Amino acid sequence: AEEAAGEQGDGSSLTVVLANTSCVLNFPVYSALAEGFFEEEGLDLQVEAVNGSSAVLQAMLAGQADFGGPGAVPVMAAQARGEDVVYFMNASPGGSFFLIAPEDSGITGPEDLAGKTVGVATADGNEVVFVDVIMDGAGVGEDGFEKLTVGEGGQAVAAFERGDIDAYAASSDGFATIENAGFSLLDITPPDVDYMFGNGYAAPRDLIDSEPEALEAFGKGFYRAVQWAEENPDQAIDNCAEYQPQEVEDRDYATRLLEISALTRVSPYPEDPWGSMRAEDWEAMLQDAVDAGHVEEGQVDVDQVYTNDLVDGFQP
Amino acid sequence: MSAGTLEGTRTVYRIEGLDHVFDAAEVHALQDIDLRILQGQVVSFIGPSGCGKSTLLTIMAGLLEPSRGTVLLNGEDVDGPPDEVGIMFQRATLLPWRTTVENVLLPIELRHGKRRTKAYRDQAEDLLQRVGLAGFERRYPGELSGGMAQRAAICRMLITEPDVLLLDEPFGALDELTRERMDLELQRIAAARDATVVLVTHSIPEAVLLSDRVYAMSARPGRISEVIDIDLPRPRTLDTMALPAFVDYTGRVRRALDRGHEDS
Amino acid sequence: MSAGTLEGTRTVYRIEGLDHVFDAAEVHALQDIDLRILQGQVVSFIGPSGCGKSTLLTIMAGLLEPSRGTVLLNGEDVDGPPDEVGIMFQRATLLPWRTTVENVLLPIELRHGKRRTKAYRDQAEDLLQRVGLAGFERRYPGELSGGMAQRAAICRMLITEPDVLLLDEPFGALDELTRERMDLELQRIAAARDATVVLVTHSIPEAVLLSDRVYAMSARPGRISEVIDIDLPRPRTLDTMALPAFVDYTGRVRRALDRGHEDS
Amino acid sequence: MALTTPVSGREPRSAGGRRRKRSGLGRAGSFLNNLPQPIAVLLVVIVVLAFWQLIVAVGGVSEIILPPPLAVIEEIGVVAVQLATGGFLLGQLWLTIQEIVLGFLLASAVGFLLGLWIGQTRFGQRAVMPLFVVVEASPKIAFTPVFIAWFGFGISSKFLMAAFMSVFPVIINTAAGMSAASEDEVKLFRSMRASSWDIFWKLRIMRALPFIFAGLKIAIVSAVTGAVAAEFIGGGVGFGEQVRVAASRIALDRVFALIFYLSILGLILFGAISWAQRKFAFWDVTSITRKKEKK
Amino acid sequence: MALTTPVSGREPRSAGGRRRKRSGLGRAGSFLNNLPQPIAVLLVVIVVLAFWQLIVAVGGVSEIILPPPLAVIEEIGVVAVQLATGGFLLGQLWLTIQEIVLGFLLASAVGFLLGLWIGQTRFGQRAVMPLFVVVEASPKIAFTPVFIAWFGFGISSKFLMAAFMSVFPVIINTAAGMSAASEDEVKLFRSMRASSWDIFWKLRIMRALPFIFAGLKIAIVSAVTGAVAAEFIGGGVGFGEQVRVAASRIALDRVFALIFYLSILGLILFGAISWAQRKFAFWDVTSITRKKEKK
Ligand SMILES: Nc1ncnc2c1ncn2[C@@H]1O[C@H](COP(=O)(O)OP(=O)(O)OP(=O)(O)O)[C@@H](O)[C@H]1O
Ligand SMILES: Nc1ncnc2c1ncn2[C@@H]1O[C@H](COP(=O)(O)OP(=O)(O)OP(=O)(O)O)[C@@H](O)[C@H]1O
Ligand SMILES: [Mg+2]
Ligand SMILES: [Mg+2]
Repeated sequence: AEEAAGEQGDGSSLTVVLANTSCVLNFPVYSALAEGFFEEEGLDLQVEAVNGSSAVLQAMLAGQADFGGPGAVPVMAAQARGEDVVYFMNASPGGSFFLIAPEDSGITGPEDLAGKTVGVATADGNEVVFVDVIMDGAGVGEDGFEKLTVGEGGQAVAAFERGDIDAYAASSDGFATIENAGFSLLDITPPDVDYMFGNGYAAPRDLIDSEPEALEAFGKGFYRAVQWAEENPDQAIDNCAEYQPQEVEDRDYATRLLEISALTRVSPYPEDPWGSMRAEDWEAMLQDAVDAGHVEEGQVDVDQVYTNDLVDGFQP
Repeated sequence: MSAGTLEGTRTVYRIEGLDHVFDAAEVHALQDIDLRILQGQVVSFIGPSGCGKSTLLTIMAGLLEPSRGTVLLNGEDVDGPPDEVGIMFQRATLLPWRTTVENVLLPIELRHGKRRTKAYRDQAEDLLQRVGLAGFERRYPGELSGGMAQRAAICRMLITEPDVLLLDEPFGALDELTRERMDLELQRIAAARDATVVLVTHSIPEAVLLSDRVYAMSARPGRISEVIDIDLPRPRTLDTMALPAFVDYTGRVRRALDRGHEDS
Repeated sequence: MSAGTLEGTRTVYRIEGLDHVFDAAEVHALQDIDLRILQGQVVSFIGPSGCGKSTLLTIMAGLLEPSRGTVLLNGEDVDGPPDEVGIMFQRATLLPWRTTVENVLLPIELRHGKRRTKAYRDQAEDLLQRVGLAGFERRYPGELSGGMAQRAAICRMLITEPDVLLLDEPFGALDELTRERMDLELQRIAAARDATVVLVTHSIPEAVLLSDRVYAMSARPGRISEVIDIDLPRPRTLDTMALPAFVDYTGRVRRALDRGHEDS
Repeated sequence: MALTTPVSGREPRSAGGRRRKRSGLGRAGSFLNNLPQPIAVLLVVIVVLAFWQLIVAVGGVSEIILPPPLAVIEEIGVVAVQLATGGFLLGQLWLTIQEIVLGFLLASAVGFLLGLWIGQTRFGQRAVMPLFVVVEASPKIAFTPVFIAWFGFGISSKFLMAAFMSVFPVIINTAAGMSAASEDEVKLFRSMRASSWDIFWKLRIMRALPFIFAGLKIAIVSAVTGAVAAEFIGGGVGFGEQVRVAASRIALDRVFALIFYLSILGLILFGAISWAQRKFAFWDVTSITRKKEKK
Repeated sequence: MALTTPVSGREPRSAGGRRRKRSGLGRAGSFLNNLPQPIAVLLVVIVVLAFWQLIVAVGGVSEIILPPPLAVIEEIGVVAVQLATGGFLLGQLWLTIQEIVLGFLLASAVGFLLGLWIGQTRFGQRAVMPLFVVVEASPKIAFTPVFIAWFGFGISSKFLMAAFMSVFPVIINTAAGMSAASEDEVKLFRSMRASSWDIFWKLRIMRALPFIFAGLKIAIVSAVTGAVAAEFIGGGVGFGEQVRVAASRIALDRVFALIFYLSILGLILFGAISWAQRKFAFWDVTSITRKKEKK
């Protein structure tokens, strides 16, 4: 393991583990690497990728990586199990999910979904909370619509094709994928779910205490890459060609994926500094997690689960 | 059906110009075999080990196609195991998952199906008793001695009452007394049904005691070297063995066998 | 090592009060067997099929533990296959993945390892030739006839030059001439090495020709019913069989066997 | 240890025969071998748990990676209560059981027939077998969407996936078993003018049974994982989905507890096959065993 | 059809013997059986492709769920170019090959040893076997993160997963093979004072070979899917990850093309095992075949 990485030299060598293996979705990391932003900030970064937040946390806690990019709920779950993992950077304040419906279906908002079927990837994942909150906000109660677990990507397409679902709670790649499959989609996500921000980065508290500069360097490089990519989207995609050439082989798909993932970084609170989080959002998400049974009441203290201490260091 | 006749009897087997070579091993197992076996006859093949006796029987049973020559059974080409023939192999080959009596009933079950097999059970037990296996009906083959397995295999062949019996050293694993008893039993059964018997044996007295004709074979390539007709009164008994003619015949067969050995 | 002596010779096997019951089948296979076999002796067991001959040999070979009684070999308890014993079973059991000569060399390979086995190859081929299997060294067992397989099995036993030979119907699948030849060969080999031979046979002449002593057995339960000492000059030849004493002995053995049959 | 204490089916008649020079290991082996089964199993379980606890304690492994045995046992209890009270989980388990059983039955039937074909014909061996290998070597999980597109989100698509994922061992083993009958035996049957049908059912199949059962044992266990994997990916229903949910919230003790029940299910089904094997291929197991059973 | 034209290893000596009453089906079978292998394989491929095209055309299945054969063949060409020019995919394929081979070797070795233990001891059969069944019946894929947590992101975690997922068939089949030697044969060896070691190596193993090879054939193919699945879930490297990436953008023609290469890889490895089987267990296949080979 990269144990040595964290302790070496001037404390600027770390391994990060990403929660999915898509290069485009993680373009800030890969572009910052390619453009040398991390290096300039004095950070020698190793990048690894696995599938899913649990695997990220497991890899981190086993010492295979120093920090990583899990979702907020799994981090709360980890804390509930006594692991002191702390969220230190919000990388997708706009949230990770989109409620989408085919453009020609006539569905233009969650209200139209009364009596219809909404597809979700898993029976008990965060999308379920996401859908429930939206439908609640639209005045359609739990009994007013059906939820069907269909899985991801191809299965969602199959579900649309079979007419089994009318709308789908998609992740950004799911969104792009279904579009890429020839469906014109409408994003009908209402603002009710603004508090549900998407994946960011978390680290064991020890690391945050011992190497704040390195993590700040990471955030800074990351943010620089985000801004850089807005000007140079093509190059961001080119950078990915090196890591994951297949993903960007279909240029339209990659471009669309980049566009959609940009949406996840549109913060509902433009006034807040980049990378920061709000306590009330955490509270709301904690409440959802408790309601869903992911953690038990009182197991997690919102003050402990995240920190904005490093946020200043992220700003250019 | 051109049933040939000789001395007024039907020809059962007619073999002409039969040759067999095991291709892969390039063993010339049989050469120029010509013979004719009549209805109700008992003939024996005797000859050195490896001279092709089992191969010949296998061909006669329609289990192996000869390289050359014709094998006619009741005037018809043998090109598969014929209905009227029962064969007993040199190795008993009982199925380990069937009891002794179930092994004996196997050919019945194969012919008439499981249901109708039950009707033959008494007959099978009767046969087993006649060969001295009473009480072993429900034993599995692993619990039988070598000779017992062989006797069970004989019962298995007899249960279908075939017209032609092909026997490859049926009594090889039996002691002389049991063997003689079995010989007489075989003669009785064959005579009662006017069955034709073709016997491979290593015992000269057995060959003489049972046969109307003894074919002595020699090896490499296996061929018939001598034919000895045994003209002894029937039914033959153990007393037959005391006749001077019997002793004379055994001497002749022995000498023929001797010559077969020298040839090879 | 309490080597008993009788007429100045060492006792090789001493069996006392031996009983064997196959538990599961509840077959009383052997009862009250007592015997003593001397160094260099040839003894035969003869008896009806199923009387326990194979079982007795298996026990003597240390492959089966008797239900009761003691079996001493050279004064020591037999509780596993002893080094000095070679056994040949009723069924040849050649391994299909080894050529004939490789099958013969198996015991050597098991003793001395593969490397040193090469040195025995000539010896193995020599043995095969002596039993008439020259030219079949590289054939696989499936290509051998029944008698050929049996002869190969004999070679396999002889290759280790054991002091004590246990033979279960070694020549059952051979014709009489080959058999007699093999009998004499066996006598020669045993005499040359002063080896002790225990033979199960169904052939009365063979028993008389080879043995110093014949044990006649009767069945159910298997026991020794008679002991016949054969006092014929050695070495015995085919001419021995013409001696009046020989004919007399065969008569005695036959009658003993007869009684064994009646008993059971 | 293994080598000195064989209990396989065809040991010579020396059951209980004493032999010289038994090694110490051999003795230990025979001690273990003579334990009554419940105690032997218990022993293994205890050893495994102890080892597991040791890893957790000494290795300082996070609960999120390997939960301590006690926590898992506790969760097993919690799940047991839910199952016993007929809760949500019971319904999910029932779905999964249906998928497994249907999938296994289908795989057995199809695999058996294909195995026969492949084992008995040159065409099957040389032309069809490669096709199956190609299909089998593909990541079958990737076909889940196709199954779903065709068979919907219900249990059909899942049990078909389970069958798809467990059919191969049955094919391979059945095919291998087709050449287990000896030349002598086939000759015997042919001499009795047995139909191909009879040679097949009364000889080849009997001789192939040890192979077929080995295949079925692998298949039943693959059917469990196949059904669960299909639920994993194919979404929505069954115990597999529950495992996924628990994993997604890093409740590893729950994951292990659920897996425990799936495994027990697998074990029971496996036991059923083993039982059938002892019943139908009795002649293949130790004659000792058979005889004991008789009494 | 299958039943009337057996080609199995132990047919009686009547190679080529004419038999009466051969059914029409039998004739068709023998026609197929006598085709040269390349033509037979081609025939199967054509039938499969035609059937596939038919489904796509008639069934109106979306291209996203089942791409038309032609599109896949085109993609196979595209991938071939990438592989041939030593592109990115080649490196990924090489990684996957390493994982498969290492995983298979490990599974063979471990599975063989465990199979011996289980096949030869009562303790193994009754107490250890259940444990393996329990582990095997669990959704092994769920352990991928644990493997990564312990063995890192490199190929170690993946090849260990591949081994983990393919070890069971080897265990089961080896164990089943341990009772394949006959009583007579064991008695023979014991009479020759063969050591347990020799009885084992020169008899039991030889008789077990048909079983073991059947197990290895299943295992090599499982190793392919195991490695790919581990890459699927465990992320980051290898051909499996590429399949996932392609699948995630629903480039199904690409997915099928990649799977095609994985399958061909599986087929080659399977062929290697079959070759080894013919070499080391030659006595189990038709003597005809053996003899032909001799010439
Ligand atoms: N494994 C076994 N289980 C049960 N009974 C057995 C077993 N082996 C042999 N027997 C029985 O023991 C008795 C003696 O058998 P054995 O094989 O010793 O006879 P044998 O004298 O060698 O006969 P043969 O001359 O026919 O070979 C027989 O009644 C047989 O049924
Ligand atoms: N399948 C085979 N392949 C090659 N050669 C064979 C085959 N079967 C038999 N042979 C050879 O054919 C010859 C005759 O064999 P066969 O079995 O007919 O002899 P046999 O007269 O029955 O001998 P025995 O009295 O020893 O049983 C032998 O040389 C043998 O090696
Ligand atoms: Mg013969
Ligand atoms: Mg015997």
